[in-house]
Amino acid sequence: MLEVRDVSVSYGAIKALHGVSLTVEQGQIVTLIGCNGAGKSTTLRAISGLVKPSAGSIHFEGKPVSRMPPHEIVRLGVVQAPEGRGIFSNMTVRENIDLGAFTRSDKHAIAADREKAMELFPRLRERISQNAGTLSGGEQQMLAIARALMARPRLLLLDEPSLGLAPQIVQTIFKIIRELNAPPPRGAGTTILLVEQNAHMALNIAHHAYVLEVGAITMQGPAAQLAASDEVRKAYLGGR
Amino acid sequence: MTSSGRRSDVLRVQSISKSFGGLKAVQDFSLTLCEGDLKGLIGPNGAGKTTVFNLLTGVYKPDSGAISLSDAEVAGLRPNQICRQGMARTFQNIRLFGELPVLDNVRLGTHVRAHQTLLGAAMRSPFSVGEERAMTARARDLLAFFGLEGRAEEQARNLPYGDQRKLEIARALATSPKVLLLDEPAAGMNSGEKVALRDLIRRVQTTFGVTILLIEHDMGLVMDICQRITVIDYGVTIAEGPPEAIQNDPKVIEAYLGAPDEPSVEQGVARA
Amino acid sequence: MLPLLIGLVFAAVMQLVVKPNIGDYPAKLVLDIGIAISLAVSLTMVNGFTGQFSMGHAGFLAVGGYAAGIVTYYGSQRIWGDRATHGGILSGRPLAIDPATLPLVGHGDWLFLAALVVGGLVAALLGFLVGLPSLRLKGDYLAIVTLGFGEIVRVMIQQTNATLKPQDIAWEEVYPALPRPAGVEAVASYAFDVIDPATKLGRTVYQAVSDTPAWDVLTHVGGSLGFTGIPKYTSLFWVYIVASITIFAAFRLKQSTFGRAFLSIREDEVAAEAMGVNTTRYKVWAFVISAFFAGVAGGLFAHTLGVGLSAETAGFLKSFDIIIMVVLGGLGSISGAVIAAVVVTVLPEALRDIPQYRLIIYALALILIMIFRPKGLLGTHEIWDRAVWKRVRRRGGSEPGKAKGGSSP
Amino acid sequence: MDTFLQTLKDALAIGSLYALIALGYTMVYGILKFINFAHSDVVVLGAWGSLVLSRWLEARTGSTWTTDTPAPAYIGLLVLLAAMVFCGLVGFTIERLAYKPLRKAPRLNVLITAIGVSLFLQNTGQLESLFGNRPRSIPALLPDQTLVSIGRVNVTTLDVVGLGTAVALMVLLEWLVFHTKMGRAMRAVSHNTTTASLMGVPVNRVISFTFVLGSMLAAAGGFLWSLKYQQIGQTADTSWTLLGLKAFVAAVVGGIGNVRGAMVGGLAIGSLEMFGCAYYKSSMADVYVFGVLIVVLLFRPGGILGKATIEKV
Repeated sequence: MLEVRDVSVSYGAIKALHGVSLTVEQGQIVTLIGCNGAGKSTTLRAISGLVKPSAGSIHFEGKPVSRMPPHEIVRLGVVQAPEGRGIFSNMTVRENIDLGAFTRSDKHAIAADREKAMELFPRLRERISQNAGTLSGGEQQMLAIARALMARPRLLLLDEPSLGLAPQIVQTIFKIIRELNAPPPRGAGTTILLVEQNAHMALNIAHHAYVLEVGAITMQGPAAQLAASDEVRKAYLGGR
Repeated sequence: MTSSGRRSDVLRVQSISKSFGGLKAVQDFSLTLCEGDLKGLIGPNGAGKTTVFNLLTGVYKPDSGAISLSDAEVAGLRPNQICRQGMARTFQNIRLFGELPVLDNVRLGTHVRAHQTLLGAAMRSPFSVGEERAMTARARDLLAFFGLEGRAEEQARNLPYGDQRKLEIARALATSPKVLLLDEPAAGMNSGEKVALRDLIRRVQTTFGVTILLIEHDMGLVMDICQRITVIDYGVTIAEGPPEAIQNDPKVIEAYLGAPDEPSVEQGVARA
Repeated sequence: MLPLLIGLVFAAVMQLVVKPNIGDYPAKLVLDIGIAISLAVSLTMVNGFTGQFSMGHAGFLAVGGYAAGIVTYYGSQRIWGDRATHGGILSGRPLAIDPATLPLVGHGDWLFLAALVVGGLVAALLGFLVGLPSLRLKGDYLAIVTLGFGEIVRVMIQQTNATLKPQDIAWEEVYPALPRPAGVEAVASYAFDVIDPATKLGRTVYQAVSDTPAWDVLTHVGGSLGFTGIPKYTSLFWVYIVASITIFAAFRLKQSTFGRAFLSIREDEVAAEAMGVNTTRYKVWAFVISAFFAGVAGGLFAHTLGVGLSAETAGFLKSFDIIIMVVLGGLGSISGAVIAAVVVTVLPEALRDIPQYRLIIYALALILIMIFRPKGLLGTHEIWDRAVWKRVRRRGGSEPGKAKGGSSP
Repeated sequence: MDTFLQTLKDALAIGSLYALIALGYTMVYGILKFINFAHSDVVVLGAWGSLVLSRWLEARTGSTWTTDTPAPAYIGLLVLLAAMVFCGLVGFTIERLAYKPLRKAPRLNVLITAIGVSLFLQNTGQLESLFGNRPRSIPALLPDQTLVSIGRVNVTTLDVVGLGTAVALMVLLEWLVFHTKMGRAMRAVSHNTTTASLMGVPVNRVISFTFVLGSMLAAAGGFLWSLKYQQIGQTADTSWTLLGLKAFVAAVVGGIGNVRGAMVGGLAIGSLEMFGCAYYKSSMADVYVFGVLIVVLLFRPGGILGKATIEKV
C-alpha cells in the first residue's frame, strides 16, 4: 500500500534521514520505533509531503507522492495525526472535527462519521462545543485521532500518540488504535503507520515493526519478534 | 542526592518547579553538581529536560525553589547575569550566530568577561586594544582545541553540522563557565562522530576543569561518559545513580520502553 | 586618530578643492549625498547591527534638526543680534568677500558645531525613550511603534508657533514704565500677536530678545509653515566631516566586542542572552547611538540651503527613504549603506526627465531585491569582504580605500 | 449634547471605515504574520476605481450626478461591486507576484517587500495615463437627504448607507469566517499552516482567498470613503498611508489576527480620534492614535481581544 524507498531528508546542514525504506501492507499496523531524534517524525513528515526528500521515492498505492503538496496527499487517503497533536486550540471541538472532513463534501456522510467518532470517543461528545484548547492532553489526543478519522483515511499516520499522556490514557488510546485497525464489522479496517517511543505498547499492537536509529532503519521484522529481541532494549537504553 | 565531602558543590538546585498554564513541566527538581562532575540528565521525549536547562540558565523563572551557583543565588536572574556568574550552555537546536564568522561566534563568548567601555572601544584606547587582542587570542586557542582553527573566517552557518555542534561548545567555553550545560550534543551525529564527541567532552572536562551537565538521548554515550545520571519523566525525577543502576532500574525501563503489556492484549510478547 | 585626520583632510578637500570646481548644482548633490550617508549609516546601527527594525528614523533626523536650528537661529540673534551666518571659509563663506581677513573657521562655526552636538544629544535622548519599547516589542510591532513615534514627532512639530523674528522697536513700546537709557534708541525684540482676554481684540506685544524665556523659544519653531530663516552653515566640509565620523564610529563599533554583541542580538537574541550579552542594554544603546548620529545629520540638514526644515522631515516617507538605503545596501553592511546612499540620492537626478517613474523604479528594485537578493547588495559584509575584492587584493596587494563608486553585486 | 451626538455619529462613521480596512490587515497578519503595507493602497484603488467607473458611467449615460440629482441607487451598488471585484483581483495578483515567492523568507523581507509594493502602487497610480497626480472628485452616487434630526444633528442618507454597508459587510465576513468551511480553513491556516495542510486544506489557495477577501473589504472602505468625502486625493497622498496606518493601529489595538478585534479596534480608534478632536485639539488626531498604540502595545501587547503568546526556546 505504501512504499518508502531509500528516502533521505535534510534540514539545512542536518541530514535527518539517510536512505530509509519501509513498506506498509493493507490492513496492517506497522510501527516505527526508535529514540528521540532518530528521524521517526521526519519519516512521517516526508510521507505527508511536509518535507521534500532529497533522494528516494514514496509511492502510495503505486502512485508517486513525494512531489505532491500535503493537501493532495490527504485527498489520496493518507492522513496524519501529527506529533504534539496540532489541535486548533481556539476553535471548538466540533470545528476541529469538521476540519478533519475538509476534503469531503458529502454532508450526510460527514454527520454520520462525526457520530461514529463520538461513539469511539464519548469524552469528545461531552465537550463538543468547548474550545479545544481547554481539553486535557488525553482528550486532545483523542480529538486529533477523531479529526484524522474524519477524512476517512485509507492509511492513518499516528505520530507519538502516547506522548506526554498518563499511562491509563495511553492504554485507552492504544485500545482504540487496535479497534480502528480491526477488520469490519468490529472496526474500520484502517491501515495504520504508528510512530512511537513507547516501544512496548507499539510492538504489542503492531504486526510489523521498524527500528530507526540516527536516520536509518537498523532492524525490522514482525513486531513480536522484535519485541523479544535484546537489540530493541539496547537501542533505547544503550548497551555496554 | 549525594554531595561529596571533599569537593565543593558548584551547582545546587533545590526543588524547583515550573508550570505552563495547567501543565507541570518540572516538579520539585533537585540536583547537586560537585566540582568536576560529569552528570547526565535523561528522560523520554517531553519529560522536561530542556525546561530544566531553561530554568537553570534563566530563560524561564522557576515558580518555586532555589538555584545556587558557587553559593550565589541565581534563580530569577536574567540569562546574561547567570552566564556572568559562570553558567554556560549549548542548545538542542543549534543556535549559532549564523551570519557571523566562526571566530566572532567564539569571541562573542568572551564578551561577558570584557572590561572595556564603549567609548574606549570607539577610541581604540590601549586597554581596549589589548583586551581585544586577548579575546581574539583566547578565541583562536579555543578554535584550535576543537580543531576549527582552519575555519575561523567562515560563516558559522556554512560549517558542517558536526562542526556547528563543536562551535557551540567552544562558544560556551569562551564565557569561562564553571558549569557547562550541554543539550543533546550528539543529536544527529553518526556513530563515528559520537565516539569523537565522547572523547572531546572528556577532554573539555579535563582541560578546562568545568563541571558538566549533559542532556543526551544517545544512551550509549551517556552511560559511557557520565559518572552519575538523573532520570526525569513527566517533570519528576524518577531515578538517580550510576549508569549500571540506571540501566537496570525498572522505573527507567518503563519510562523508556513503556509499561509492561496489559493483560487484555492477545499477542503476548516476551520482554527482554 | 589617523582615520579622523584623514576624514578631516578629505572634508576640507571636498569643500576647498572639489566644490569650487564642480559648480553649484553638482555641489548640492554631493552635499545631499553626504547627509544621506550619515543617515543611512546611522540607521544601519539599529536595523543592520541589532536587527531591531526602526521605521521612525526621520523622527530623530527632525528632532536633531529642530534642536540644532533653535541653537543657531536663536543663538545668533542673542549673540549677534541677527540671523546671518558668521562662519569662515570652511562653512562656505565665499573667498571673494575678504580673503585676507576671513578665517578658516569663524565664530559662527563654533556655534554651529555646538548646535550639531546639541541636535545629536537631544535626538539621542529621544532614542533612549524610543529604544525602551524595543525591550518588549519585536519585529513588526517595533516597526509600527517607531513609525508611530515619527508621526507623533511630526504632529507635535506642527503644533508649534511661528518663529520669532526680532524687530527694532522703540524702547517705550517694550518697556513703557522704564526710563530710556541715554544713547539707546530701540531694542531688538520679538513681536507676539496675542488676544487680549479683556477686550477680545488682537494686539501685538513686544518682548526684548534677551528677556525671552527659553521655553518660548522652544515652541516657536515655525509650526506647519516650516522652520525658515536658519543660518545656512552646512558646507561640504561639515557634511563630510560628519559623514566620516559616522562611518568611522560605525566601523569601530562593528569591529569591537560591542559590535559583536549587537550583531549577536540580530542573529539570535536568546543565544546572545545566554552567552552573557545584556540584550536589553545593548538594544537601547543601539537606538541611542543611532539617534545621536541621525540628530547630527538632522542638524546638517537644517542648515542646508534649499528645502527647509519642516514637520514633514519627520514623516514616514523620509524614514522609508533611509530604510531603502539600508536595505538595498544590505542590512548590517556599512559600505553597502554608503553605496546605497549614493545610488539612492543620485538616481533621482539620473531620472530627472522622468520623475514620475523614479519611485516606481525604486519600488520595483526593492521588491526584486527582496525576492532575488534577500540580503541586499552586500548582505552583512563589507565590500572588501567580497570574493572579487579579496582576489584583487591578493593579486595586487592593493588596499581598497573608502567604498565609493559602483556596486559589485 | 449636540456636540456629543455629532461626535458619536462621526466616530461611528470613521470607526466603521477603519474597521473595514483593519479587517484586511488583521486577516493577512493572522495568516502570514506581516504588516501588509500595501493594503492602504488597495483602499486607494477602491476609491479611484469607484471614481473612474462612476465618471465613465456618468458620461456614458449622458447625465450629471450632483448631490441634488444623484445617480440612481443601482449605479452605486454596481460601482461598489465592481470596485470590490477589481480590488480583489489586485489583491490576488499582489500576493501571487510579490509575497508568495517570500513564503519562507524572514518576516523583515516580507515587510520591506510590502513597503515596495505600496510605493509601486502609489506612484503607478499617479501616472498621467492612470489616475493622475491631482485630487479629483467623485460624482454623487447618493442623495444627501436628512432622514432624522436629533437636536441639531442631522442623520443623512449618506450616514445611514455608509454605516449600513460597513456593518453589513462585517456581518457577512463574520458569518464567512465563523460559519463556513472556507472560514474554518482560514482560521486553521492562521493557527498552524502545517497542521492545516495535514487536514487537506490547500494552504496557498486559502491565503489567496484571504487576500482577495481583505482587498474586497478595502475596496468597500475606499468606496465609502469617497462617498463621504467626495474629494479623492492622488494615490501617493500621505493621507492614504495615514489612513492605512490608523486602520492597522485599530487592528493591533483590537488584537491582531482577530477578526472581531479589528471591528472593536476600528470603532475604538475612530471614537478616540473623533472625541479627542471634538473635546481637545483636532490637529493632534494622529498623536492620539499613535499614542494609544504605544500604550496598548506596552501594556497589553495582545490587544483588547488578543492574548499574549509564549515564545518557545
